[in-house]
Amino acid sequence: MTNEEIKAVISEYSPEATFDETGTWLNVMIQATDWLPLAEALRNHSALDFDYLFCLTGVDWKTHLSVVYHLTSKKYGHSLVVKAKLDDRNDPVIETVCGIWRTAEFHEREVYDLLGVRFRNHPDLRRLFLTDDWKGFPLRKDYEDPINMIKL
Amino acid sequence: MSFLTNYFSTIYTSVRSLLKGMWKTGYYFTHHKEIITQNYPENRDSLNLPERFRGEVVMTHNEENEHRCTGCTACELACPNGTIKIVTKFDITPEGKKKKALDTFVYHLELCTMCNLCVEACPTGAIKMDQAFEHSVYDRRLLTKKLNRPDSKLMEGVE
Amino acid sequence: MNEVPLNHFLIVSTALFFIGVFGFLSRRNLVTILMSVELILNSVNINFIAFNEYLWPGKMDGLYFTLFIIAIAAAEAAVAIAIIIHLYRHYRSIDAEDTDTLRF
Amino acid sequence: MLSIAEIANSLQQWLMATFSPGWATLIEFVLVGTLVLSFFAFLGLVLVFMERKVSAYMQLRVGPNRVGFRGTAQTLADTIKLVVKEGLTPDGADKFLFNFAPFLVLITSMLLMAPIAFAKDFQIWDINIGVLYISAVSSISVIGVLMAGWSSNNKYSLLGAMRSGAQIVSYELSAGLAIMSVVILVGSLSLNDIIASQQNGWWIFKGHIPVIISFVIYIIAVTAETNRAPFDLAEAESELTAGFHTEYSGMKFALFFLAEYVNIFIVCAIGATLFLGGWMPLHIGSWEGFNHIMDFIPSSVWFMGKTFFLIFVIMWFRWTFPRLRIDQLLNLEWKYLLPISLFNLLLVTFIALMGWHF
Amino acid sequence: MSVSAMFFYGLSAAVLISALLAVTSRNIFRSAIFLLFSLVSIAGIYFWMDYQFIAAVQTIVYVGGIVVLIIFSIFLTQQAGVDLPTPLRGRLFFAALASLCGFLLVTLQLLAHPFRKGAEPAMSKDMKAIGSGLLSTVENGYALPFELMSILLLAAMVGCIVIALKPNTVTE
Amino acid sequence: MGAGSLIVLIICGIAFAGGGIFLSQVLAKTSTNPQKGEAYECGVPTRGRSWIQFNVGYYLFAILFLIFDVELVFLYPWAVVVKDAGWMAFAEIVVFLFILFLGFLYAHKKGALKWM
Amino acid sequence: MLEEIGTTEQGDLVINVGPQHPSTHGVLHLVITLNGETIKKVEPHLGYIHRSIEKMCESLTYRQFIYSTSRMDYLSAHMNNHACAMAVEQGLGLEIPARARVIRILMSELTRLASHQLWWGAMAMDVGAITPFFHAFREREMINDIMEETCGARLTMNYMVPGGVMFDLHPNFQVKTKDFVRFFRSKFDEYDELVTNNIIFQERMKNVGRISAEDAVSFGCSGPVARASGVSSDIRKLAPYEGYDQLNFTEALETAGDNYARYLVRMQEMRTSLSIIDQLIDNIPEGDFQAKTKAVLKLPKGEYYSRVETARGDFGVYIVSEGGTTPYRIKFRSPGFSNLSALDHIARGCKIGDLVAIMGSLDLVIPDIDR
Amino acid sequence: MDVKKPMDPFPGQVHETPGGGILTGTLDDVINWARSNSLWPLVFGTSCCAIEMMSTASAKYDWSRFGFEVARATPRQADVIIIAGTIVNKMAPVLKRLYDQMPEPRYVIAMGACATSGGPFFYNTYSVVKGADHVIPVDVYIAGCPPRPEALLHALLTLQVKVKSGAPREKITIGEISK
Ligand code: SF4
Ligand code: SF4
Ligand code: SF4
Repeated sequence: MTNEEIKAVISEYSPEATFDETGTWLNVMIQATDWLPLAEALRNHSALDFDYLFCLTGVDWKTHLSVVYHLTSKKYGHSLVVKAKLDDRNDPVIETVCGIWRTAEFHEREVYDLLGVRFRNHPDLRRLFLTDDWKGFPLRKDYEDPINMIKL
Repeated sequence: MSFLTNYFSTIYTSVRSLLKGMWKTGYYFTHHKEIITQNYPENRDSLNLPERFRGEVVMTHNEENEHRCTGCTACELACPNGTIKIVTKFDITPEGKKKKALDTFVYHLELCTMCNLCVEACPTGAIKMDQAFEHSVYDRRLLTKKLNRPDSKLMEGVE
Repeated sequence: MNEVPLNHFLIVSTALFFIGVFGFLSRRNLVTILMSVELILNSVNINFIAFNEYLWPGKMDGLYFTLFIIAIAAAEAAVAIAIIIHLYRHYRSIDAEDTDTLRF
Repeated sequence: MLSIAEIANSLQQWLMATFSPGWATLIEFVLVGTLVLSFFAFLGLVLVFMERKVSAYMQLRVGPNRVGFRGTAQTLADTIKLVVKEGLTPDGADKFLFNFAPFLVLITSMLLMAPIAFAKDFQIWDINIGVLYISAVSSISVIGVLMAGWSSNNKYSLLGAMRSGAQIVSYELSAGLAIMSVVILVGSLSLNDIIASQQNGWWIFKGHIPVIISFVIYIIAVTAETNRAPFDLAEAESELTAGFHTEYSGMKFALFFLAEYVNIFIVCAIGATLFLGGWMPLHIGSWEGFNHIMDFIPSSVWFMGKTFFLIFVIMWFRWTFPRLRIDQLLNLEWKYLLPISLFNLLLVTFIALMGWHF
Repeated sequence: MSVSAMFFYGLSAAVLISALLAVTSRNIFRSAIFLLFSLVSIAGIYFWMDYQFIAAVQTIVYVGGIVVLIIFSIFLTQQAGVDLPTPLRGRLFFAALASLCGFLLVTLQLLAHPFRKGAEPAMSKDMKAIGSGLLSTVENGYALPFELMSILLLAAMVGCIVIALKPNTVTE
Repeated sequence: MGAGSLIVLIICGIAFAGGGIFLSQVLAKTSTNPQKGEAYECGVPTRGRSWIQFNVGYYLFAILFLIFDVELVFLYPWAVVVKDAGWMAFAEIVVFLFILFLGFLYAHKKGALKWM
Repeated sequence: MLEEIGTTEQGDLVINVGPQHPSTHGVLHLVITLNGETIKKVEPHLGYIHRSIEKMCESLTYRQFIYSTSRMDYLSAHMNNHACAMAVEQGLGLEIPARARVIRILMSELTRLASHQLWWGAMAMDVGAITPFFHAFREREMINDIMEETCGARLTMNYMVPGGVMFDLHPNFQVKTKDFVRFFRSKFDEYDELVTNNIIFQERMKNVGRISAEDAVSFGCSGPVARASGVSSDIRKLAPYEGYDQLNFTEALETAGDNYARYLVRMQEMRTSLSIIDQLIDNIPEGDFQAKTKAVLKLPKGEYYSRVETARGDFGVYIVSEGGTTPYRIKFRSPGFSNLSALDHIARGCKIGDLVAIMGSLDLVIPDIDR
Repeated sequence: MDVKKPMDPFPGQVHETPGGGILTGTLDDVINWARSNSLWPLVFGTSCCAIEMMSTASAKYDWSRFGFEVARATPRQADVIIIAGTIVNKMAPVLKRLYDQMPEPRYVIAMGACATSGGPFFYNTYSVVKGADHVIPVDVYIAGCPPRPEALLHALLTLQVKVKSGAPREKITIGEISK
């Protein structure tokens, strides 16, 4: 499926989505609130069939956060990058996609651990890498840790 | 009946596969020329490490106790984990001008990852990787080294 | 061996028997009850052997009886343990008190 | 020819002549005790060293070669180290049983030494139920393992103990049945009688295929009974860290270690006695000259040679095979070894009754 | 007292003491271990009496089999580290009283009763004799019980399997 | 030597183990710290108690073992005499083993020999 | 930590495997719930080797950060470095010389071989056979020698740099590699005899730890784990890089999805790697081994993602650049992370011994998962 | 007994039994000899250095020549922890616990830059322990990332020298070595 066709389908499900085609793959920018229906569509739409979530991560943009999903379809071989924007830096919340791609469970825990994004309805949202009593989210740009972190 | 044939053929194939494995280990047990062990402490003198092997960073000095380091700190900047600290001083050149020069080249061997980036970055080729690897010590403070030798000078003509 | 009179054997076996009885009566745990039963059986065995040795040395019936008792004890223990495990699965307890409503 | 038996006899006579009977017996006991103890310790050292060298050569290595002459003092160093290492008891352990378990295991393997004929006429005690005695005593050692595993208050130990319990008791059956096939042919349980019956050939040669099958089953079963790889589930290192002796350290661990190796020695000695003729030299039918030469080799050498060959085979297993899983292990016993050995027993009986063996 | 007799009394003491510990110990695993000691000591007594075969059988069956099985069942059914609840005082008292009385009664009887020692010459108890006695079908032979044994064992085996496997088919 | 050797051996065993442990108690240096006595479980604290009920899948094997063990005990005297006793003994044991084998087959059929 | 109760249900045993355990291949901590010996649940606890490489890389320049990636999946150090170098080159729009490409492929395949050899030995060790481990290391040491001569290190080479490779090949490289390939080929039978055909090994591996193709995709599995379930996931085929598309090789695929299939896939991959080396070793183009680059690299604002096929699967580097000399955000997509997430699913209902075999067949490298 | 500088004379050569094969040395000498020649390592590797540790065990380098090959999986039976790899804050209590659970005498080798000082992860990381000696006392440090197998052997031999000398850890300080 070409990028144009994918775009068309996506626009159907979330009309506010914007697109960016400069990189290798088609990028879709959406708001966090639109994510779950779109995700379901991406997975289940027979022409899209994005069944393989190979990368899930978050980026702290200082003003807001975004969660980035790299998807590909094993059947058709096309790939897509979805960037969901989370405006509230203090309490970023987005819907989980554990039920759609099971690998998301661990990836989301990682993003929660390091960036503090809460995934709603996640079955087991705990710290993954860091100890349970860890304060703060280290991959945020404003993270300070004078004890553990020696600045060069 | 097929149950019985099955039963016995399973036994046969299993025993065969096991015997084959034993044959192999038995072969090695009796063929000592296959042993590849090197005797490390004895072969210490004949141990030839490849010349590119990176064991530690050293600074080359010639017979007059001169090195090529100008104290430009390019290596310090290139090093990914702050292994190198260059302490500079100001020398008075014969012309009476003040000139920045190397005072101490502090090298934290305990931090170094042998990545070769400092050597690549050095514009004058003052440092290189050495093959020494026997760095065991009882106290880690001994691993912090000063690379330029005492009273060494900058080589003539190196800028 | 001949310095030890038969009575001493019998006293030992009696003592063992009543230790078994004591355990049987005082314990509530089925496994310990089983252990007491084993003790009782063993005291009987000692008797058999002692009688065989002292009273009928020309025969070996005491020996055979002991042999068969041991075998039966083993069979009994096996079944008993099977029952205990089964009861445990039902009642989550092997207390004799809890399981006296023994239904199968 | 100076044989061990003669030395022992003359020593005994001398003792009897010099001391009063009571003292003589006591001194004899003390002598036997020291002998057994030193043999025990020596056996441990040698077998551990042998294991390390065997494994090394199979793995393209040279193994210990620097401590003492060609590494021979390596195990000595290990032993001394273990003796002077702190032996701690975990707080949560059942202290009495925890400390008692190594004793039990060690005493059992000591007791197993009694009926073994080390050389011609050289035996601690020729029990007339020899073989039965061996099975009886060796069944105690499983309790030692269960005790050690349970009293450590450690989950790994517990799992290891359970496994080893199930495993040892299962394999005792086929070991017993394999032994029995030789008993049938000989008609006696005494190890001396069994050796004597192999005067003109070892059972493994005389007894046709059924005895060979018994022999194979015996080797497999005792490998499992001594918790050796590929049946080392009780201490499966990659699964249960160290199995039932996870919590043991220092000397207590050393005792387990020692007992394991001595047990290997014992089962191999029994195997050699039953199937390979014990200290009997290799005799071939009517080759008088050959037989004569064979007789010239001391009987203790024959015995040790056979035993160590079997030990080597068991070590060979260990360094070749992957470990079985617990259910496969029990399957092997109950689905293959046990039915086969039952059937084999009937075959042996048949052969014995028909007089088909040589 | 000769050394030999001392062994007997030592072994008897071991039997009784460990049996007593086995029935009174509140740690059930230790109970099992004491039971083991008691049984082994009984085997020792047999050994001492030169009934080697029975001694070996005792060890094989009791130690190798029954005690192991008991230990397994302890693992399976018990919080093995937990001490058993103390038995009720009254119950304990009555049990002790009853057994003590019984013991005294029987002992008195025993001491009073004169046992006549058998006159026949002792028969050899080696394995051959035991074996032929066990297999002979004539008078005083035990062939029939021997065969019956197999039926008993079969019954026990079937029974165990039926009982122990039941929950698998019903619940769980 | 006679049965006395067993006593010697037992004493040897006790002496060996006891002597070794005693020696190590004397010679080994010790240290204490609060974590030392805890159970080792891969370097993290144990969860819950270690002495718990444990679903042993093997108890059926133990039961079967016990029964076969008894059978083995009966086989020993038989094995000693079978060569002299002749075909009669053979027949007896065939019957004996056959009956037991039935039980074995039953166990097999019921899946008792399968892992639980 | 929460004080949990040891038994969840009657007869259930909660047991820790790891962080220090011989078969977790590092410091994975698994909390497993057992019923008897049967596993009811496996809960991986990560982070015992979380070294915050991603955070660290945010303060390293584009030349510097590459070295830290060899410490993640240290068994595929070259491939990790390769992916990073490619991401940077992608940002710079750099065309790298043909010689450098070939060297990179050769090195990657050698690394894959070394990694698989180690896996083979460790796998055998996990199921209890110790000797194969030593045999595997014999071959691995040969590769290490080759690496050392050219790259200067045995394990963490830092050989790939943006624009090519750090040094030219050592003059001995071709001869030695050919020797090695010949030697290794002759040892394949031995591998089969010792392990593959061994009945105990087969019994331990077959029908254990099965994962279906759908689950493999859903769990994001990649590399041999996915391919053993029949999911084609070889990046060298799907998104060829560095000229893999000009090479003649097939993707190893199995369909059973069990331990044994994973084992066979890796064995097959070793053969594939050998054939790739065969194709290239005599045709190394002459020329530069490094493209000319500036001393200080600056990536234009944007996002770059590069993927390579490491020994464990699909390794991705996601760089967000704000135009500076250091990455703004960097994310490493490690194959082991996704493969691990399937562990609970795979291991339920198995025995403890199986768990060890499953972990061995998943070939986890924990620092790669934790980063 | 004076402590030799690790490099010269090379520690690997001292391997005779005390007293030239006859046990005439004092008890302490014998014990130290035994301890130094029977250092059983704990299987403890966290990351890359563990691979080099495996290489050291493998046939080519073969640490069994010195009797080190009895790698134990449980700290109860081990004598020396070879910290092969990075120690992070979450792992530190585990390491401490393992060390604590080892019976005396126990030794520690910090292998590689990470265990020595945090190495590559010294700066700008929030979760790495900057040197294992912050957690447990360390006897021998090896630099390198990763150190060659020979370097590990060298470290073990260096440790042997130390054990043989019988000097406790506290005594071997920087001052005494340089003397
Ligand atoms: S080799 Fe690397 S780590 Fe070491 S000093 Fe040079 S740049 Fe720094
Ligand atoms: S070593 Fe080279 S790069 Fe470093 S300060 Fe000296 S001249 Fe500059
Ligand atoms: S020192 Fe280097 S090789 Fe060793 S663990 Fe640390 S990063 Fe890895």
